[in-house]
Amino acid sequence: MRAETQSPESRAVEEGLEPDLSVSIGKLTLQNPVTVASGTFGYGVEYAQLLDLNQLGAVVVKGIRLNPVPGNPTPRTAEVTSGMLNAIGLQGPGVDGFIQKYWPFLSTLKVPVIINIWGTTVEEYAEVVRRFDALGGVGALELNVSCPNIKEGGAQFGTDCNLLGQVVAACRRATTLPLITKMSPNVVNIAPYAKAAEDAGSDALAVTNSYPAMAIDIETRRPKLANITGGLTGPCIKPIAIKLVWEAARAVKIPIIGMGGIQNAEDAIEFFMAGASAVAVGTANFYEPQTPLQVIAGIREFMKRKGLRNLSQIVGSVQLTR
Amino acid sequence: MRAETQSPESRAVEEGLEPDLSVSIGKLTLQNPVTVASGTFGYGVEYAQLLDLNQLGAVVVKGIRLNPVPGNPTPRTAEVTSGMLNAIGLQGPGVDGFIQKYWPFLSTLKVPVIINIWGTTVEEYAEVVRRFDALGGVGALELNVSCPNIKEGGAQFGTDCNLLGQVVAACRRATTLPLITKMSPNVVNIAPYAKAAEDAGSDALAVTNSYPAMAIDIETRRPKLANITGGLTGPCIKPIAIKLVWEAARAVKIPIIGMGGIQNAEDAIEFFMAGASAVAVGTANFYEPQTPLQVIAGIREFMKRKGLRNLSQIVGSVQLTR
Amino acid sequence: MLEQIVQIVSNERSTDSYYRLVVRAPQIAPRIQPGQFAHVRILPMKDALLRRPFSIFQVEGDTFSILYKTVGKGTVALARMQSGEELSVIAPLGHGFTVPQPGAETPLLVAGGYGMAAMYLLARRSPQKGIVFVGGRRRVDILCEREFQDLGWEVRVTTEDGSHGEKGLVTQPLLAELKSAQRGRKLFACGPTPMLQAVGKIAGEHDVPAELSMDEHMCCGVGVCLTCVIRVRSGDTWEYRRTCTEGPVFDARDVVWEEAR
Amino acid sequence: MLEQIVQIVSNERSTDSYYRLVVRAPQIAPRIQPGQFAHVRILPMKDALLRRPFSIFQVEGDTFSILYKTVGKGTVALARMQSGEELSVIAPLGHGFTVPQPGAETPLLVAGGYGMAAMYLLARRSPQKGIVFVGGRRRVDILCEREFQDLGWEVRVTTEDGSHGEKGLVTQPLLAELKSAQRGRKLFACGPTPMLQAVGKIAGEHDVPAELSMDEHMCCGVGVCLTCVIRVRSGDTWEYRRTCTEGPVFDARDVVWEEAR
Ligand SMILES: Cc1cc2nc3c(=O)[nH]c(=O)nc-3n(C[C@H](O)[C@H](O)[C@H](O)COP(=O)(O)OP(=O)(O)OC[C@H]3O[C@@H](n4cnc5c(N)ncnc54)[C@H](O)[C@@H]3O)c2cc1C
Ligand SMILES: Cc1cc2nc3c(=O)[nH]c(=O)nc-3n(C[C@H](O)[C@H](O)[C@H](O)COP(=O)(O)OP(=O)(O)OC[C@H]3O[C@@H](n4cnc5c(N)ncnc54)[C@H](O)[C@@H]3O)c2cc1C
Ligand SMILES: Cc1cc2nc3c(=O)[nH]c(=O)nc-3n(C[C@H](O)[C@H](O)[C@H](O)COP(=O)(O)O)c2cc1C
Ligand SMILES: Cc1cc2nc3c(=O)[nH]c(=O)nc-3n(C[C@H](O)[C@H](O)[C@H](O)COP(=O)(O)O)c2cc1C
Ligand code: FES
Ligand code: FES
Repeated sequence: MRAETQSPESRAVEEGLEPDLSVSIGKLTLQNPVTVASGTFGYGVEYAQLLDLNQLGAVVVKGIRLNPVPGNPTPRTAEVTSGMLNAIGLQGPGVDGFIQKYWPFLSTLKVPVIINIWGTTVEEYAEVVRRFDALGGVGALELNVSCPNIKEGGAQFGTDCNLLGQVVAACRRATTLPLITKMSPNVVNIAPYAKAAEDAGSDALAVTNSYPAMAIDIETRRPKLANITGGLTGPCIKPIAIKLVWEAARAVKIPIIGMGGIQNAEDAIEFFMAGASAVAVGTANFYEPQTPLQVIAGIREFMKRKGLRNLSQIVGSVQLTR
Repeated sequence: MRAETQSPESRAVEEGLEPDLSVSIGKLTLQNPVTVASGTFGYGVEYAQLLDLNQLGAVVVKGIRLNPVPGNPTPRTAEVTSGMLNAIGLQGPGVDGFIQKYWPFLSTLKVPVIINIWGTTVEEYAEVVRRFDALGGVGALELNVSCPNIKEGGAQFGTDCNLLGQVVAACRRATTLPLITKMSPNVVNIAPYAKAAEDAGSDALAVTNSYPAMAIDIETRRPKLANITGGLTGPCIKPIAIKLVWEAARAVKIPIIGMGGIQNAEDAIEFFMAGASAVAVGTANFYEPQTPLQVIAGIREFMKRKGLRNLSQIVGSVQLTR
Repeated sequence: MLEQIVQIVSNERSTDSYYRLVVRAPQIAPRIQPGQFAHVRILPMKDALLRRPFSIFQVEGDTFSILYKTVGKGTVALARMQSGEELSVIAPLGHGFTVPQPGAETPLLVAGGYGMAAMYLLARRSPQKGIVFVGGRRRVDILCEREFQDLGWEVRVTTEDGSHGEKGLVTQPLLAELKSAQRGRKLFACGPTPMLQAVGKIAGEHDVPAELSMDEHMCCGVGVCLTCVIRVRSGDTWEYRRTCTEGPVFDARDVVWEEAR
Repeated sequence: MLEQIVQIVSNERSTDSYYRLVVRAPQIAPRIQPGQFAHVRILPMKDALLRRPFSIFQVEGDTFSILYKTVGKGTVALARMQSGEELSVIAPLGHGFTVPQPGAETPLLVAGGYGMAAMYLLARRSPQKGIVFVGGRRRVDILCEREFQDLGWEVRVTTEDGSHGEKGLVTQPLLAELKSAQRGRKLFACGPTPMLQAVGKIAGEHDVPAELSMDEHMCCGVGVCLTCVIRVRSGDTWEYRRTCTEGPVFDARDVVWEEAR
């Protein structure tokens, strides 16, 4: 955390009034465990008018690769029962565009900025990592190896243990910044993938990305997305994400950032109990931009009600015996 | 179809008034494409008081193995956003118990009865098939190789192409009854599994079973299911199921029975357009037992409104070019 | 068993978080037996799909009513509904209580919280009067005391905080009563699972017959999903039986108690 | 841009399937520019989560209103809401129309269906009066004719079925008008995409400036999700720009039309 001054919260914690919400992701300390999901929070600046970004655990930006990416044709999103589909196609300004347009604002934030990156080759991943390592001031890098919406790159790395290990290892060699590997949900068993990322030097896992899915407009007979298929997100996928977090947490020792359908503090706490050390709010930002702040407040309230002082008293605390 | 007499519908079709809803699954002809999902309709008799079973395309019963199965401890189901989790553990009376308790009623139905079966070894599958082959009067057998809620058997066969082929081939040798293979959604790519089932002699595929998932009660810190994890079903999984049907339909020539979250005729038609020749209503039976009949009526209305005479004009008709 | 769209006649707060809902259901009402339940689809629930089971509390002409406590999204959504609005109901469901016949044992009804709802219809239909033992946490959890008295039944109240009746658990006055005379009594109980287990134990120890209405989570309510099972004695072992169809009322001797959750 | 919980002042059917909703939003109302929109969260929608975008139709004191057509679950749920109920609104959003300044070109407004909503505020704020060309399928699709006349604007109506005004498409009288005198005119259009495309083409052919309010599906409404993009000229190629932030109003010369969906 780049905050030098003590926040009101941490003072209250010392006085014994407030639970301690801080959490560590590798060598990075977050003032609270609530971040936002890449691609649902733009580059931070867009939401700055609606909420105080410095209250978040971290700001996570939309996926960046080396060069600018036009993204997919429209329609790019569609609403489905208790969720949505998206196939944005990782539209983005590339590393240079990002640094020029968005870094001046992001670098003024008091909370860590996590940059979500991707590439189409192992070498491209490593190159993007090197560029952000050189930039200075970056909180952590999140390796997106699980986007279902681009033909090359993305999901292929997330569903092949060997490739996954290679990508993470190459990025590891390229930086000392904390590395977070963003896992694909589209695997029979997440454990070996989680292990592969850990073994290759990842400091944390982000679980989970969107789930491959599809919707058809029956009047026009057209897929609701121009890309035909897309990623399912929102409350509808929460039970799938909870299971993935639980399984990943049992497979590795590194912290997990849980996400998938979080709408309120109760959802976040469910992720903690399943084994997540931090969470990210994604789709809910679109319909309720205050969600991350509401989640932080709700976690604090829950901890007070239960007399809990530290998040570690909740993380992974699901009781399996009856 | 065991109905010798002509139904009012088929007469109306001949007179050119009504669209033809009939569909073939192997050598089995269904009067309409709307069946029910195994495990959500008991043994038929329970719903007989609430709806006329003879109006369905077929009745599909709860999974049966050779011997009686006690099932899992409770709680066995939990409500989640736009869906539910279940881990019933395939409680059932075994082949003999089924034949004794439920066959006398089921054998009086005018519509085909499809029996969902499972085993823990390839040989057990084949043996159950032989028993039902010998019974006579069975409409088709559905091979459940994808139940996520039992330790042995079930999903292991559905997520290993080789084992899947062996099970289907063994069952194929054991009967000339139509065989439907019930696919697991928990695979990176369904196409090779679909192909394996087809190549081994399956007459049709049922896509899809429930998706592995989990929920935790944050007040008690206990999983909401005694089995810890369970299968996610209901409207929340529809976009996942649609994609699986679409991919499976492109991989095989045999018909597909689509299911996953169907609540109304629009949902069913979406499955047809994705490539399903028939559909099954599952979780919706629990909250609205009239759903299958409402779906049949709605499909008929849609076809009339669009001037369609045959279901084949809809099946697989999604338009991929813009 | 029928499925019907029914209209709400009234839906009023009774005490604290308890409400009474009356619906018009001409085909269903005449068929209801004490201890049976209605499986209710509450459409205004957002993104929650399943029906909710409620014991049938009263039957009057072509209406029936339920007495419910707001505990979660379904009951809270139900409490917001108004007369004239519609619900889908599947009822009557389940295997209810054996209505005491003239000359049979004196019925002792034991109820906790909303368990009183199922008891009332039993008392009303029973030609033989008896005693109702009713317990709750606080005064507001004691429902229908007056209604039972109006039927000519004796009511013995206990509250855990002592704010009404005797202080303590409902089993205390029950034990006292059984000690005074065990023979010729039969217990009928409905309430939270720990209470049912305690009543079952007492019935066994005093060798009096008891019928318990089990409170299990349900999904379909009609016997197809196998959600609602409890362990029931079968020879020298047990088997799972469905509370929604073989129950909710079981003979206490048949119930195999699992460890408390 | 502000997020606020606002109260419904009134929500009334206007004609056929068109409704007018007025909400009290003291912080938002004074900031609204013509062509901007409000992103509305309609809580009674069952299992549908996303906000719905609506052009701002009128601003009066501390209230603003929208004019909407019921087409799907969101608008149908909205139409059932009553005064006193609450909505969450993010507004004002987007880059609106350039309000004609005294001495600038005469504004010709072209609107189809609910496109009239965005036009009204523009006409009201424009110091210069002009002509409104309004088209629809049937008489009921012609909205606010009177309101524009009351502002002193001329209104030329077309309907496809001829039930009101001239029979045909809105572009017919527009073309006629442009033929009479092209210079000193500027087009402003809001309506269905094919209409916008036709207006853009006419503007190009007659070399008159035109501002088009694009109707794209939206998700976040504030520029973060990249759902709502259209192709906009950039040098000798194009790039995707967001209708929710860089639009919804674009200069017609900049829009690169994709094939009709
Ligand atoms: C046979 C039977 C009779 C009942 N009679 C009454 C009655 O007369 N009055 C009354 O107030 N309540 C009664 N209940 C309990 C009532 O069904 C629950 O309080 C209600 O389902 C809670 O729903 P909810 O959405 O408010 O709570 P939530 O906690 O949001 O419900 C979540 C899920 O858990 C289930 N559930 C939660 N609590 C219970 C419970 N105690 N028993 C069964 N399922 C539960 C719900 O059905 C739902 O599927 C009865 C239950 C059974 C099984
Ligand atoms: C900038 C802008 C201004 C608008 N102004 C108005 C207005 O003043 N009056 C009015 O009646 N309508 C207006 N619309 C269209 C309005 O947003 C849609 O009619 C509405 O979202 C439909 O929601 P629904 O739930 O009823 O329909 P559904 O079809 O159930 O909606 C499903 C999804 O599609 C989206 N959608 C459906 N139709 C449209 C559409 N035409 N444009 C954008 N998204 C759509 C919805 O937002 C939702 O995400 C405007 C749209 C935009 C982009
Ligand atoms: C519109 C949209 C865009 C997304 N873009 C990215 C992205 O660029 N990189 C990435 O790793 N994940 C991306 N995701 C996935 C989210 O970060 C998150 O993993 C997923 O949405 C699950 O969380 P949710 O259900 O809370 O939305 C995107 C999701 C959505 C809905
Ligand atoms: C309670 C329950 C029990 C089920 N039991 C079986 C079963 O015995 N055999 C089987 O193949 N599928 C079983 N299924 C899966 C369903 O047949 C179906 O594939 C799944 O529920 C998806 O459809 P739906 O979303 O419409 O429910 C069961 C599902 C539920 C909810
Ligand atoms: S609730 Fe479905 S079997 Fe009892
Ligand atoms: S709607 Fe999200 S960027 Fe425009």
